[in-house]
Amino acid sequence: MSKQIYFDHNATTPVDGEVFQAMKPFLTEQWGNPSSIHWAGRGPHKAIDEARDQICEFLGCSSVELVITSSGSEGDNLAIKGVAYAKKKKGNHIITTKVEHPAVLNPCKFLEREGFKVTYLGVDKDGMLDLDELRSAITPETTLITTMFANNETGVVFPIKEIGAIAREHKITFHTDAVQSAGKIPINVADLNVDLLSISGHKLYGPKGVGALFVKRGVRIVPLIHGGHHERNRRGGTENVAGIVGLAKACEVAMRDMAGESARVAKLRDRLEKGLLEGIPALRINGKRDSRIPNTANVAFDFVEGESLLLSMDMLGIAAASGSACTSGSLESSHVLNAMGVKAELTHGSVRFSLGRSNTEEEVDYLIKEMPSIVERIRGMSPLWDTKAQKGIELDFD
Amino acid sequence: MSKQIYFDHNATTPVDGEVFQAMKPFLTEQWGNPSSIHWAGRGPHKAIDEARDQICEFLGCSSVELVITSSGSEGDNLAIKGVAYAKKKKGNHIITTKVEHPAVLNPCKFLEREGFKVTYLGVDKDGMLDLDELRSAITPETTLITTMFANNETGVVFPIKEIGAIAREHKITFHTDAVQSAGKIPINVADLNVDLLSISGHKLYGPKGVGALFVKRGVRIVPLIHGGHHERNRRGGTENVAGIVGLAKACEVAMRDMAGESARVAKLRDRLEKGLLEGIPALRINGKRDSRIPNTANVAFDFVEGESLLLSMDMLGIAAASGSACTSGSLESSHVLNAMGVKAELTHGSVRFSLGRSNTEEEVDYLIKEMPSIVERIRGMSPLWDTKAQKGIELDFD
Amino acid sequence: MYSEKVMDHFTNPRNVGEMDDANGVGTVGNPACGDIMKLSIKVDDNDVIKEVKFKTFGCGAAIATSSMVTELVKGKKLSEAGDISNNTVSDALDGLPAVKMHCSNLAADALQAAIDDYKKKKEAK
Amino acid sequence: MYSEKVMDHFTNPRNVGEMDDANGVGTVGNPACGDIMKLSIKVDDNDVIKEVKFKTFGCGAAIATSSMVTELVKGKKLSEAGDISNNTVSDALDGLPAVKMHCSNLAADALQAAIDDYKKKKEAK
Ligand SMILES: Cc1ncc(COP(=O)(O)O)c(C=O)c1O
Ligand SMILES: Cc1ncc(COP(=O)(O)O)c(C=O)c1O
Repeated sequence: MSKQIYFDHNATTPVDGEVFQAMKPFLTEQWGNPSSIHWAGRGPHKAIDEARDQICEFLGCSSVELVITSSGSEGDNLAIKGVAYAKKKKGNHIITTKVEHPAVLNPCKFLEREGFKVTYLGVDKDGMLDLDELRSAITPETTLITTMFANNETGVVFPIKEIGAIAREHKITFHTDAVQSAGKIPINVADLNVDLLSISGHKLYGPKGVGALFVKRGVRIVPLIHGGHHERNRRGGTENVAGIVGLAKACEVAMRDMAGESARVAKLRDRLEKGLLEGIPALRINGKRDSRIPNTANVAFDFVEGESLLLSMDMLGIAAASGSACTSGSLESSHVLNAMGVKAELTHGSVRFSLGRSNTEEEVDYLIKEMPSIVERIRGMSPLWDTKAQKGIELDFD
Repeated sequence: MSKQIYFDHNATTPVDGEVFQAMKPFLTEQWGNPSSIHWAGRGPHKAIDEARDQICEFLGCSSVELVITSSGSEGDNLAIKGVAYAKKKKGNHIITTKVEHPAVLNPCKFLEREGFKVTYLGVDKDGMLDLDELRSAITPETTLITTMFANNETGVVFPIKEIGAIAREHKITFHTDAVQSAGKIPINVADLNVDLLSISGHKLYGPKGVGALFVKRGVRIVPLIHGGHHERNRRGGTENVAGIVGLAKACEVAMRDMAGESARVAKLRDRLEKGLLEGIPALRINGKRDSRIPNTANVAFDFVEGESLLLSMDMLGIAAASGSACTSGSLESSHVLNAMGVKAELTHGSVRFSLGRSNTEEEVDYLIKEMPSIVERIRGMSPLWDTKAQKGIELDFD
Repeated sequence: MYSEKVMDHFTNPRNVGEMDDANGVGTVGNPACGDIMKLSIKVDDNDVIKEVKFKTFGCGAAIATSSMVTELVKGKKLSEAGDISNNTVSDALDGLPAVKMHCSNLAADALQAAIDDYKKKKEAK
Repeated sequence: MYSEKVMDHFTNPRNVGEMDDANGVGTVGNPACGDIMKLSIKVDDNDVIKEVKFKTFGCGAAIATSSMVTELVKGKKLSEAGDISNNTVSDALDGLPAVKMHCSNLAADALQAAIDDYKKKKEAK
């Protein structure tokens, strides 16, 4: 395969060259345990102290408020179960949304099995939350609200600051899954009224296997991984030094480059959407267009199935995703698009293009040029598409 | 500092050069998400499939029985809480020992707060378990036995196969923390009567931030990290590809080199113990000498405090540990030595020498040469030591 | 993920389309699952399947199995064609990924539905 | 972990030992905590501490604080010496790690105990 065009940055990002260089010493000479008081521990110890400070600067918090995790999923689980258990005596009700990542939905479902009550708020056809609905879901038993910052499938950004204000007004702890916003739009916990916020290294050009959870001073969480005194007793286990250093470098690069890069990527994304809409009939954009992270376009190619599209694109070296990468192994249609009321046969034809640092205008133009014939070929095989009339067919079958 | 002699392999090990080389591609060009169906995902997907097979070969299990974790601590937590919750309806009693790592003890304490009952079995003065005591601790409510394979502080090896047989006889699930035995003595789950077994990458010349948990076919566990479909629904989160590949390579190297290396290291360890015992008065070896992993020597330097010793050794470039590295930031004396009935003022003077691949006879001889004067200097400052009589002083104070 | 044969049939699907003169049509699947197959057959007076066409909305596996079943069935007697199962199809494609075995492997079902349709129509005459 | 001053006092501790003619001795600490300090002072008739020695079982911080307190106190009047607190000692060492502040910083307490012992003996005379 000659061309390799990557439009799947929400699934994972390339490891930044600077990040790898920063990690390398800690996978070679500087392999010591940072808890060791002898020479082997000192370099790694200093390195993770500095790395923590860097990550805190990125988030806008102080270093006692940081818990290093192994992934976005772990951070979400630690936040949600951690707060639910810590506040069990105060109440047993949690509010979240139907469009969260499985790393939020599934801990919530687990807690339901353990006797907690969970409200899953719906979204409108643009994927947006209704704050009045949120307000009326609150009960005296509510101890935690967890809503994502930016949606991984559609890119839709929730009004975190406003949700946080509502939570604070009712003295409810507020967690947000910021895995998809970190590095794409500014996140500063001090401005956001959030109590907990999770990020993941590999979504912002850092390594896989590391993430971070901000836990506001005074917010108590029950650990997920009980063990040694690491992370101020909030997560046991020898620190993943190289991973932490890599995450810190990724945060540093993001802070340095984000403003310009986000504007550049937003322009490419808009060009991509415009080009596809102009070149292909029966096509829609999923998600509220004026409240999205800058890199994500969720495009509904009506009357075709997404995997067929992805396979055909892959043959040209174009990488994208249908639904979220995590669930692409499954056959369920997207719970996010379902919650937005997208018809089942159309959710399957929705493709997520998520752009990033490596992408160029040429790549976008190549996509715009190639997509129409790919879609035409697949639609041509579909019993749901009338090629002559260029529209859908209502089908009758058992 | 010129010399760097590392006698602290139980805290962490150097990353093997082959391991780093194996990981490198997955931190550079091969950064894709293994769940992606496009080109970027295929290399990483194949790599972790092969890596899993390698890790399974090391453990003697099949690939459906493997759950990748982020550390030994996570594996212990997943095993213990996972089984406790999965079998909650059958019973609420867990049996463990007083000498486990905090990554086992603290999940047990958490479960006690959640209403479970835990029996902590004691050990004798050699650190050994009494199997009759274990038998009589079993009740109809017992759902889980978790005892470590090799102790991180003393190296004492428990009779895992026998414990497993007892567990099996009573239809109790059996987990063992094999973090300190993996790579040092053969572990084959098929021979061991174990249902779950946890290991950690960085203790066997692999990277930090990755571990593995064997879960025997048919044993149900409730996940710790709920999320996507990863690890057969037993652990959500994008796979740490480089970490998994690194762990696999570490397993491969260990399998290849273990037999010869363990014999070599055991000889060095015995030389070290003999040399110290001959050169320094009032010195004892903690732990059953004929049932230990080959690399560990826990030496009680009576009437001195361990950190002073470590600092003095560090000035000569000799790295070792007092207590476990994880708790060396704390001032509590070793719970392991306490459980063995070692007097409090003596536990503080116990130093763990844990040997490994890099160590040579010259290094051991250097230690044997230097230790007597270090100990003499520290004892000379101690109000508990009579320098002239070369024995301890009973002290009277408030 | 997919075998070479699957990719071949996905890339160059055989017998795509519909027939104006089909005498048996079967449509199976479920839009919520993301797989719909429509199989049209033309059976001659000797109960031989002379022509077969498919249209499929679905993933790579769905398209490949559809294409494969048309190849397997062409020129076969109805009685032989009736023996073709979903397993026959996936075997002919050198296997399918485990997650695809149940949902996206409906081609033999579509064939069965088309044969049933043909028989029903014939009886009705 | 430790400041240079701590390491200096640990490596080259001042005034280690005991005195046959001490007229005040204080021993504080707890073997379970791993820190025991024994401080001996010789006070002259003008209430000036003429000599001071320590023996300490403990970590680097414990030894360094013991050593430092002997330096701080030597030649001081008892009244001045009584003002020396554990904080005075750790400040003089450019600080101690947080975990060491409480447990291993007993030197001023040992001094206080030695002064009390001296006073008690004097009264008893
Ligand atoms: C026996 C034992 N179990 C568990 C652990 C925890 O391993 P990790 O640091 O990889 O979480 C350790 C290491 O500190 C150990 O020695
Ligand atoms: C919104 C969101 N939350 C959580 C996660 C989980 O992150 P990780 O794969 O690092 O566990 C992802 C990524 O898949 C995500 O997009």
